[in-house]
This record gives sequence, structure tokens and C-alpha cells, in this order.
Amino acid sequence: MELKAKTPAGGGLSAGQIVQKYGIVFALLLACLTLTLINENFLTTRNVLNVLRQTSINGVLAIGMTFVILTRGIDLSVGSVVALTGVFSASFATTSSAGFIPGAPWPALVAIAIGLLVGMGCGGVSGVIVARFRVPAFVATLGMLSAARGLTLLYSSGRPIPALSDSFRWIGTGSVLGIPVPIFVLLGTFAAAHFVLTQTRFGRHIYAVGGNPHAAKVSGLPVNRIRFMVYVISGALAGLAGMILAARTGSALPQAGIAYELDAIAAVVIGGTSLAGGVGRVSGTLIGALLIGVMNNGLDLMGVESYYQQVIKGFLIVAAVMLDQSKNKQD
Amino acid sequence: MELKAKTPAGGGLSAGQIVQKYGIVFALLLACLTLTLINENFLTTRNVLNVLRQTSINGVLAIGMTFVILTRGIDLSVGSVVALTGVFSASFATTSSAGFIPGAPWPALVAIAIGLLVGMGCGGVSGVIVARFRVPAFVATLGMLSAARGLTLLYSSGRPIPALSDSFRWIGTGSVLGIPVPIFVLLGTFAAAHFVLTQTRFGRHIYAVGGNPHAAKVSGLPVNRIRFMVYVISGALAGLAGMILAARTGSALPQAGIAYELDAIAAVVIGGTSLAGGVGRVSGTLIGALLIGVMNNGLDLMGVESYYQQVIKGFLIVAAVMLDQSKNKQD
Amino acid sequence: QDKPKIGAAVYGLNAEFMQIWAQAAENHPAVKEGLVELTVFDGRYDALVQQEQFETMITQGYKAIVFVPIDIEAGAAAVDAAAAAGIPVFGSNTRVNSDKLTAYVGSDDVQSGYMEAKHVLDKIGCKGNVVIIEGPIGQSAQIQRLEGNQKALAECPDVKVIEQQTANWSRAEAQTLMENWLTAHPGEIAGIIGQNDEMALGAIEAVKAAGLKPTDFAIAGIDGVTDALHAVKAGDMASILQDGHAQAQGALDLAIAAVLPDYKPMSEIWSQYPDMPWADGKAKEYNVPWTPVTADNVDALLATRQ
Amino acid sequence: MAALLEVSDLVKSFSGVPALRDGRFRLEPGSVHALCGGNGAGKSTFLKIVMGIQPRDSGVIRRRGDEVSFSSPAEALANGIAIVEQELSPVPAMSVAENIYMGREPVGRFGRIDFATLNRQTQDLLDGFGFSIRATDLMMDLTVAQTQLVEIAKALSYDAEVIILDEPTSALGEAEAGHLFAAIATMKARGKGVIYVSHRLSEIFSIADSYTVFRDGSFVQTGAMAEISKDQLIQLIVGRPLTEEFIKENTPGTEAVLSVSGLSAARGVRDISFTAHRGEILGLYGLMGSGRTEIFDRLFGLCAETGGQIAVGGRQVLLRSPAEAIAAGIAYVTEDRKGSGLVLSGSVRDNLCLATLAALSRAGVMRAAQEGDAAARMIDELKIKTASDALGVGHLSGGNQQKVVLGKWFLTAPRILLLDEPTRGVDVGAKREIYRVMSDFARAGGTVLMVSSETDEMLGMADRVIVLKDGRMAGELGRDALSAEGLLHLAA
Ligand SMILES: Nc1ncnc2c1ncn2[C@@H]1O[C@H](COP(=O)(O)OP(=O)(O)OP(=O)(O)O)[C@@H](O)[C@H]1O
Ligand SMILES: Nc1ncnc2c1ncn2[C@@H]1O[C@H](COP(=O)(O)OP(=O)(O)OP(=O)(O)O)[C@@H](O)[C@H]1O
Ligand SMILES: [Mg+2]
Ligand SMILES: [Mg+2]
Repeated sequence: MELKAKTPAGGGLSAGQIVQKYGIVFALLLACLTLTLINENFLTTRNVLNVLRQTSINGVLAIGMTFVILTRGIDLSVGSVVALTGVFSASFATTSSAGFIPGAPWPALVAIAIGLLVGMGCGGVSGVIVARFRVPAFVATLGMLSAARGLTLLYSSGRPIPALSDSFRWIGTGSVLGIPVPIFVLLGTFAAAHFVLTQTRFGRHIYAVGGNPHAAKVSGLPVNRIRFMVYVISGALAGLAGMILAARTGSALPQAGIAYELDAIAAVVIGGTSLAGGVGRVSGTLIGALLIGVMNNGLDLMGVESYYQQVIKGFLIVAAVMLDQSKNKQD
Repeated sequence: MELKAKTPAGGGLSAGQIVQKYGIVFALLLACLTLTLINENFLTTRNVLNVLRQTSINGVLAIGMTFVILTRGIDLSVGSVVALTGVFSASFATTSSAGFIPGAPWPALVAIAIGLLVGMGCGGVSGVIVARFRVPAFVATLGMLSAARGLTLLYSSGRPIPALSDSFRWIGTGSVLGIPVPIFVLLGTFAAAHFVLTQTRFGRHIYAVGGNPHAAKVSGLPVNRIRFMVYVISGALAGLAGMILAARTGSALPQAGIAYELDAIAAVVIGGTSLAGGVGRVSGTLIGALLIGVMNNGLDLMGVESYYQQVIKGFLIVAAVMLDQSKNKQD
Repeated sequence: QDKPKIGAAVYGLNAEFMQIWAQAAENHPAVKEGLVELTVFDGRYDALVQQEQFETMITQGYKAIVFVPIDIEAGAAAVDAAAAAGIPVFGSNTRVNSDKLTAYVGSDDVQSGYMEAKHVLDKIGCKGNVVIIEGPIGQSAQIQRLEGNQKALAECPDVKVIEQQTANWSRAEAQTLMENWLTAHPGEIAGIIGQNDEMALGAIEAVKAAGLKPTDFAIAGIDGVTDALHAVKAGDMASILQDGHAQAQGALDLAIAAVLPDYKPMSEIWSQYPDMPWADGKAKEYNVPWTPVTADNVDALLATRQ
Repeated sequence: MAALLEVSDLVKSFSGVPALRDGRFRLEPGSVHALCGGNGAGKSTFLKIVMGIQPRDSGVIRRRGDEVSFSSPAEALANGIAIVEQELSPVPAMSVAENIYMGREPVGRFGRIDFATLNRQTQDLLDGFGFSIRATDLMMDLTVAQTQLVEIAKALSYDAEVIILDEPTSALGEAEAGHLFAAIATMKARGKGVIYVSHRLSEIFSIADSYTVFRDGSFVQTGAMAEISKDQLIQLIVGRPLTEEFIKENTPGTEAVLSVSGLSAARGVRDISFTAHRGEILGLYGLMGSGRTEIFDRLFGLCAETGGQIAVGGRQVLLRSPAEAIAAGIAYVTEDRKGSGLVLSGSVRDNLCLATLAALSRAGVMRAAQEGDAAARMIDELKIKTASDALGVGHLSGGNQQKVVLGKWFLTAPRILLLDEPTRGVDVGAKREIYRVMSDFARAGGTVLMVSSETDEMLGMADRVIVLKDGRMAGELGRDALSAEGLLHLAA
């Protein structure tokens, strides 16, 4: 038996096939093209940076979510973890007397390290509950969603933690070579995630566990540890996002991040990662997040009324995925 | 193919096994017992009716969600559909001049029929997108979540639709033989759903589609039609819940129902239905919804501070499912 | 032992304003002295949850309820149920569209909307373009503040509202919205009317992020949350203080008076606001005045937020 | 009289890769027609198209002379065609009865399913075929073999005129296969047509009347069974003559490599003791459900430790997880390739490297070149037929998938190889290569433990056979004492 070459490299794809194969990239380009034609302000350096900066938080969350979803899990708690790490790290970075951490503002790096640790802690708890106690991820992280929000409110007494030190705010508002820091954070996170998922042993493990946990176990992989780790990663990235958010808005709000999980999951799924695990790419996630960001930006730029925005956004999300539908054949 | 051990049938169960087998019932009983001991008002007729009435809306939503989840789907749009059917049906039932439907208030039955149709319409659209266009349920219903909320706000101009006719409000506030109508609606919905899922071909086919879509297709089942139907059912029940909600609160609020999908899915999953489809019972869902209801009621009865409530609730949800963990072995 | 129980049902405790309100209620002298037992219920931004909490309070034999509904139209059924059980309900902060409400302590949102818009318009000299960042459309506070905004705008026919959109009281949403507007209308926006402080603060951050100076804009918000006080102090914006402390303690005084015979109001707010007389606790409405936050009073206000 | 089914010029390709170029077939009433071909020849694709499970690109299908085109299996069923698919596909959480009569449940009053009738009807059906399975059992509680029997019973229960059996015996022992053949004979006598696919040529010669051979998606030849010899058929399938079926060049040594004593395992497996030597192929024989798989699972750390001692190379070891077993030099090719062997969403290379990722990486970073080399080595050594190592493993034919699992374990350089039904679903050509691999492995000093339900395979490959019965050792036969009767006698 001889097998023929796969899809003929290069040429020979019909237009329809191209749309299907690169569906989501195509949808993104289409959206950008349309907006460029409709609105002269869309394709300006400034607006492009805006879109990227606005995407940074959802993008970072969605990248963490990709790790979790690749193992067949889900992390509903990211929005709450955003708020919790925000107030925690901010309380070490506040310059106002409202800061109740002695010695605040601490050096920004300390505050950031604390934020990351808090995020990883939340992720770790979810991870243990999922991996060790076999509680479905949906329930475990729903519990964390509720608990982390409660802790946020308790820690902050329900009030914003204001007046953050300039060095801390730099991660949200600073820029290097004219490019805002959050964009570097997003791209750095993406590059690291892409490297881990495609080039490392741990990345291979993640795909195997998501693709067939039983086969992964039989092949000697530490399935539980891998399951645990993806939640830690998601928590750490939620922590990062929480700090960017606090740094951007200038104070850490305990009510921040509500419903962020939905946008993050949407970016992952739009980007072609299957909720059934084992299949997907973090580059797809980035494109998914960008698509959502461009959509929000474009509708605002065109001055579409907010109610219509919601209706239109609903249809656009579905339409984008339909373009990409060939990847999602179900049976 | 993965084989699973079954619990030994009948007698000879150790205490531990009993807890595992009936984990969630046990958790519910434990919660009720604790609350009865702590608070003398918990086990009063009035409070029990309260809990049941408070559970009615989430219960009805969760029953519809059970159908969807059994087919491996998910319906994130129920909260928005609650709001949409609320304002739609209410606009036919309002006695105030704000009502812009000529002839309003129409007979309650007309308003209710319209509400159900709107709910089924939303579910139908999601169903077509999932079943026919193969868009992952998460994305399709996320789109509907956004679109239905936008439509709600557009239709109502973002304002509550107040002053509903007494006959319409009866479904939320009336009572028969001293028992509130919403409780009858919940129990009626439960009985019907239980009958359909356990006794009818359609019900068993739902399990088949969720358990193994390929096998269902090869056995000649109309897989797409079944997938479509479960969303219609979920939409109809979301409509029912929306009308109970509007009738209870006395006016239909366009911002009603936000995040209700999470509680509904939680009830389903706590009740032992697998998000992987094909396994679960609507009686479990009812118990899951009751557990959530008792938890909310009990924490309020004891006057636990709201921030602590959220933390505690997070832990309790996870703990309840851990008790029931044997059902959720993953690999 | 058997202290009368009073419940406070507020629409949600996640944001600072209601937090100030709740703390004021808990710090009421009568509560501190143990004359009554107060429980604050968090309505989690859901009318139904609030109604259920009413049911719980009725079961638990509460003697009076202070009520902050999520919307003017959203609480009537709950008030009816309490009234049917003979429990008096006192509105605070947000009205309820029900004649069963025993009394109401709040501030007139139309007035604050007028005051903040007026401030913006004065600063831009009654000409140029402004944007309005609104609360969730249809909520009573949004409707009334907008009414006030428009009243002020009507006095300046040369001013054009070039964008008007909701940011749902959220700082992060307002920030994104403003970033996009600054792109869509470069150099055209002179005034920013935020219907609350959070959104105004978001707009300030967007302005800064675009490399512009907030002081070059006329920006105003409402509520007087702590961050806004800091921003006022920095000269970045104007804010109108809504005295949640007074709304809470005033309503609580009324509720306690309904429960304890011969009770005399214990909160200091009645002396603080001579314009709002106690009237033996018999009036139907108590109007807590708005206080514009200025360079003069900002430090004193900040001192109360420790 | 028109043929029950006549297919010509059937063409099908998957994303540009042809799977079928020229599918031709003709089924007469009252006959059993064997569809033969190597792995990936296009048999299953052909049958799925006939059944309406997959759409075709072009071609004509005639049913009793009328051209038909089914867009769903429901239409094919309505037209009197039923199938047992190669890949078992039960609904795990439902009962046997519900699986068999899915879509045809008897309905009583109020649209209620009449479960009593359903169960009785199912039990009668199963008993009629001689399958000892309870109608009310859940599918997930059945063994693979029982699941296969249920699927057979289901296909036969349609009383269809055309019955397609795509490798129906791949998981069955000989006793159960016997029941199936009896049922097939009845169908044939009643004028039905059976399309039969199997890689066990002995079965084909015992039940089929005619054959059709596909190779690489193209029709090769058709004819009557009576007019062809086994060797000729093999030559048609493989495309070249195959001299001998089994390759066995190892000689067992005396050095004990794996010693097991007093071992217990799940599901009533008790008191198992044996020693396997260097260079030996040790067979574990038994009827369906005799506990062979459980012993392997226990040796590989897949079930809880339940007593007994295991020594590898003379050293006592505790095997509590697959990782420990792998570290001890054990490799395990499970019987359920899809369930526990392969990550179907991964590529050939991913799967080959899965158990050796540590060795192929440095400081946690994969070394792409090494990975590629390792994969290429196995593809080459085991002659895995794949367009590239980046191809999704799910797109390979069954035999090649099996070789990927073998390759994954060879890369770990094991001392002991546990093979559970290693040639299930593998074509004659590939089987021979797997035997060669086994033989080479043993000859190079490795130790093989093999479970097989095919007696021929046991006789052909094993140096020594331990026979199991109900979870206990029933006897042991050396190579010189091996015979089919002897094995069956001890096992039954
Ligand atoms: N869904 C699919 N996508 C891509 N390629 C496929 C698909 N299904 C089958 N193929 C390819 O089509 C060819 C024929 O496969 P088929 O399953 O029909 O072979 P077969 O004759 O049944 O083999 P076996 O004896 O191993 O079952 C193979 O090369 C296979 O890789
Ligand atoms: N998931 C299961 N639930 C209940 N019993 C099981 C399960 N799997 C296997 N058994 C029982 O365990 C015993 C041995 O199992 P199994 O059939 O796997 O043995 P085996 O010798 O490997 O057989 P084969 O490999 O031929 O399937 C049998 O009695 C079988 O019925
Ligand atoms: Mg095949
Ligand atoms: Mg076995």
C-alpha cells in the first residue's frame, strides 16, 4: 500500500478551501479590511496599538485558558483571580496611606512576585481539586470563582486599592520604543506559551493528556501532575492579567474581572482549540482574542449603539466560527 | 473504548459506599440537618416553601440545561433568554401606560404563550447553529447570550416593564392549597422531564446521542433533529423561568438573569450529569438545584456576611461534589 | 437578649459606594450600642435575590427593613410582601415604585446630573464637543442623571454631544470606550461627562494613556468615591459627593424609630444637614443634599475614608 | 435475478488523498461474500459508503437492480442493509437492550417505551445466538468481546437482507466466533447476503462462498472461494507471494527475566506464578474473560497492588504505576488500541515518541531532530505505512496503527514486552511483520509475554503457554506439547 502526499503543498487549493483552512485568520483579516474601509481611524498606529493593548488582558487570560482546555479542563475562576491578584499585589504597591501593608509601596518587582504567587496559589488549589480529587473542572473552578471573589472583597473591604506606585503602574501604562508595555507582556506570554506547547516535553504531555488521558497514563506520563500544572499556569497568567488591569486603571478594583472567563474561553474556542481537549494552538487563541478585540474596537469606532453592539457581537462570533467550521466537524 | 467498573448492585454496601453512591442526596440531607439544628426557623413550613420557591427558577433552567448537557452540549444563553422572554411576555401583560402593545394587558395565557414561543425561538436558533452548522455549542450559545441580551435591551429600551396584570403575576405569586404556583411549575417540569428522559424514545435517544453520536447515527436516529430539539426545550424552559421571574418581581427587568447559566450548569453537574454527555439524571439536577437553594437560604438565615458567604459557597459546592466524587472518576 | 432585628437589603456590595453605605449602617451609634441587631444582605445585583432575602427576613421575624433596590421598578413586589407581613420598609439611595414604602431617604439624581454637566460646560465655556459615559441604560440612576445632564446641556445650545454610550458603571469598560473615542475623534473632545466617578476615572486613564493631560479636558463624575477624591485633589476631575453615609444612617434612624418607642435619632447627620430636618421621623421623604467636592473640602473628605 | 447489491466505480478520497479509486462488488442472495484486502485497502471506507455513513465522490450502487444513494444510515437500514462496524461503537451508559433496539424500541401507552417487552425480546435474541449476555447489563460493564457480540446481535436483529460484518470477530475467542458462524449459516439459508471482512483467513475459508480483493483502494479480483487457495489469496491481498505465515527464530534461554509468584489482580485473578526467560516468547492462553488482561494490567502498575511478588532480572520490584513499570524495563501493548494505546488526535511522530519524551529532550526542551530520527527509525524498522510522520495517527489503517503502538514501546528499549492481542485487526502481511518483530526482539535477548485469542498464533509463536481459567492457572504447555486441542481442553 502506498500513500499519496497529503494536501498538495501550495497551489491547487480552491478559494473555498483556503477560507476553510485558514478560516479564523481570514475572518480576522476580513474584519480588519472592512473596518479600514469604513473608518479612516482604524488603521492608524495609535488605534492598532489601542486594539493590541485592549486585547492584552483577555489575550493573556485566554493563553492560560488554552493550556487548561487542551487537557479537557476549563477554568471559570480567571475573572475572580484577576480581581484577587489585583488587590493583593496593589496593596503592596500603593503609595497612599490607605495601603495597610507596612512598608508599601514595596518595589514593584516584589508586588508583582506576590501577585503571581497569589494567582498560582488559586490555580494550584483548583488544580489539586481537579487532578487529585477528581472533581469536574467546571465545578472546581466555579467554586474558586466564588471563593476568590469573596476573598478579594474581604481583603479589600470591598473598596478599591488606589494610588499605585509609578513603577508598578508601568506594567500597565508604560511604553518602550513607543509600544505599550502590556503589548510586550501579551507577546512575551504568547511566545513563551507557544514555545512550551510546541517545543517542550511538558507541552507534549499536555496534548497527550488532553487527547487521551488513558493512553497518556499507560505511556507513563504523570497525568495528575500535568493536570495540576495547567491550572497553576492559568492562575499565574490570570494574576499577570490582574496586575496589568490594576496598573492600567490606576487602582485595583475588587469588582474587576467579572465575566472575563467567558471572553477568554470564547477566544480559545474561536481560535480553533477543541473543548474536548488535545487539539488546538495558542496562535489560534491569539487570533481569537484579537478578533474579539477588533470587533469591540470597531463597533465603538463606528459609534454603534451599545444594544446593537451586543446583538451584532453575538452574530459575529458565531459567523466567525462558522467560517472556520470545517475544523469543528462533530461526528 | 474505556470500560468502567460499576457499583455492586443492592445490599452489602458499607457506610462509605452509601455516602458515595448517594453522595449528593447525602450532602443535601447533611446541609438540611445542620441548618435545622443551627436555626429554629429553617424547618418551618414557611421557610421550606421559601426555599422551594426560590429554587424554582434555577430548577426549571437546570432541567432544561440537563437535556442539553446530556447531548454533550451546553446552553450559555439561558440567562439572557430569561430576560428576553420576561420583557416580551410582560409587555403583553402590563397594565401601565408604558405598555406599548395595543390591547395590553392581554389574557395571561396569551402572554405566556408568547413568552414560551420567544424562548423556543431563541433555543431554535441556537439549535440550528449547533446541529446544522456544527458550531460548538459553547460559541453558538455565547453568541445567543450576547444577542438575546441586546434584543432585550432594544425591545425594552433598557427599562423595566412594570405593573403586570394580576392574572399574569399569578404564576409567580399565586398559590394553590397554600403551595406557591412556582413550586408546582418546578415539580411539573421535573415530572415531565423525568418521564421524557426515562420513559420515552425521544428521551432515550437523547442519552444515545450524548453517549455516542456515531452509534446513534448508525442506528438511524435523527441525530441533528435531537440536537436541535434539546435547545428548543432549554429555550422554552428558560422562557418559563423568565416569566416566573417577571411575575414574582412584579416587573420584567432587562438586566435580569445575568450569570444564571452558571448556577444552572452547576446544579446539573452537582447532580451528577456529566459534561461529556450521555450520563445523568434529571432527579440529580433537582437535588443539585435544591442544594444550591438551601445553601443560599441557610447562609442568609444565619446572617453570614456576604463576603464570607461567597467564600463559603465556593467551598461548599466543591465539597458537595467531592462527596459524590466516585461518579466522576476521570480516567 | 431579644434585641429587635433590622435588615438592610442592598442591591450589591461589590462596589465602593454601597460599601461605604453598609459601613455607615453598621457604624450607626444605635447599632454600636446594641439597641438593635443589624444584618446587611447583599442582593448580588439581582432583583430576585433581593426579593428572596425579603422572604428570609419575614421568616426570621425582622422588625424593619432598610431597602436599596437595584432599580426603581424592581422592588415593589418585595415591599408588598413585607408590608403584608406588617414589616415597615424604608427606602434608601434608590426609590421604589411602591406606595407601601414607609419613608425614603435619598438624593435627587436629576440634580447631581445637572450639577456635574454644568461643571463641565462651565469649564469648556459653553462650547465645543462633549461625550457622555452612561450607566446601564434604563436603570433609574442613569435615566435621572441623564435627565439632569440634558437639562444643563439645553442651556448650552452650542455644545454638541458627539458620543454617548454606556460603560455600565465600570472603570475598565469606560477606559476602553474612551480610548476608542479618542481615536475616533482625535482632538475634538473637550468635555467628558461620566455618570459616576468610576467611569470618569476610567476616562482619565484613557486620556493619560493617549499621552494627553486630563487637565486639558473638563471631566466630571458623581458619587465622591475615594479614588475620585484623589483625582479631584490632583485637579483631574470634578465630582459630586453623594452622601451614602447620610442615606444609610438616616434611613436606619427612621427604621429604629419605627421599632423602638421613644427613640431619638442618634446619627450626627441630622445636625450636619440642617436642610434635612428629622421632622419626628414622620416625613415621607428625606432629601440628602449633594456636596460638590472642591479643593477646600477634599482633604476633610479623604480623612473620613481611612 | 438481480444481485442484492451491486457496486461499481466507487471513488472516495479524504482531503485529496484517495482511499478508494475503483470499488467494485456484487453480492448474490444466499451467499457469504468475503471482502479481502490489506490494512488501508479501503474495505471499511467502501462499506461505510454503502451504508450511507460516509458520502462518496462518485460511483454507482444498485440495490436489487435499482440505483440508490443513501445520505444516512437510517436510509440504508430502511432499505434492508445493516452493518457491524469495525470500530466498536456502543453507547456505554445504556443497557444492552437499548443499544440493540435503538430507534426501534417497542412503545406502549402514552408514548412510553415498553421496557419489559424490550428486555424480553433482547434476551430472546441473545439467547437465540447463544451469547451469554444479559439484556439489562450496561454496555460499559461488558468486556470488549461481549460488546462486539452485542453489536453483532444488533446487526442481525434488523433481519436485513444485506448484512455487513466488518471484522466482527476481531475481539472474539473461537467459541464465540463459532456462535456467529452458526448465525451466519442461518441467514444464508434464508436467502440473505452477508459481506464478511476479516483478516483471519481461516475464517474466510470456512464460511465464505466468494471473495473480492481490494488493494490500495482498487478492485483486484473476484471469484468463488472454491477456486482459490490460501496462498493465492494471500498473494492477491499482499501483492506478492508470502512464503510462510509465522516467523520464529528465537531460542529461549535459561536466565530468568520476569518472575512472578502468588500474584493477585483485579476481578478474581489469584495466585499466579510463573517465570519468563531471556529470549522467550511466553503465551498466556485462556477463554474470553479468563483474566489475561488483568495480569498484564497488574504487571504494568495499572491496577491497585493486591498481593504477590514480582521480580525483574532477579530484583524485587514494586510496580505501582506505568512509570515504574517502564523504568523496570517493561513495555505494554494493550488490547484496546484506540482506548489506551494511541492519542488519536496526535500525529504518528507524537505517538511514537510518547513513552520516550524524557530521552528525546534536554532540560525539558524537545530535540526535534532526535524526535524525527526516532520516529523515522521505527517507521523504517516496523515498515509503518504513512505519508509522513506528521500525519494524524487516526488516519492510518488499523494494522499500521498497531505498529505505531509497538514502535512507541520499542523506543523505550524494553527488556520485557507485554503483548495483548498484538495482531488484532492486522492484515496478513502486517501480521507477518509483527511476528518478525517479535521474533527479532526475542532473538536479541528480549522477553515477550503474549496474549492471543487466535490459537494458530499461539501455536505458531509461543515457546511455552500458560493456560488460564477463571483467573487461575490451569496448566502449562511447552512448545513440543502444544496443540489446539490441548489448549482448549485446559482452558474450557
Ligand atoms: N476519515 C478519514 N480521514 C482520512 N483518511 C481516512 C479516513 N478514513 C480512512 N482513511 C484512509 O483511507 C484508507 C482506507 O481506509 P479503510 O479504513 O477503508 O481501510 P481498510 O481496508 O478497512 O483497512 P483495515 O483492514 O486496516 O481496516 C486508509 O489509507 C486510511 O488511512
Ligand atoms: N468493566 C468490567 N466490569 C465488570 N466486569 C468486567 C469488566 N471487565 C472485565 N470484567 C470481567 O473480568 C473478567 C476478566 O476480564 P477480561 O474479559 O478482560 O479478561 P481477558 O482474559 O483479558 O479476556 P479478553 O482479553 O478475551 O477480553 C471477566 O469475568 C469479565 O467479565
Ligand atoms: Mg477496516
Ligand atoms: Mg483481554
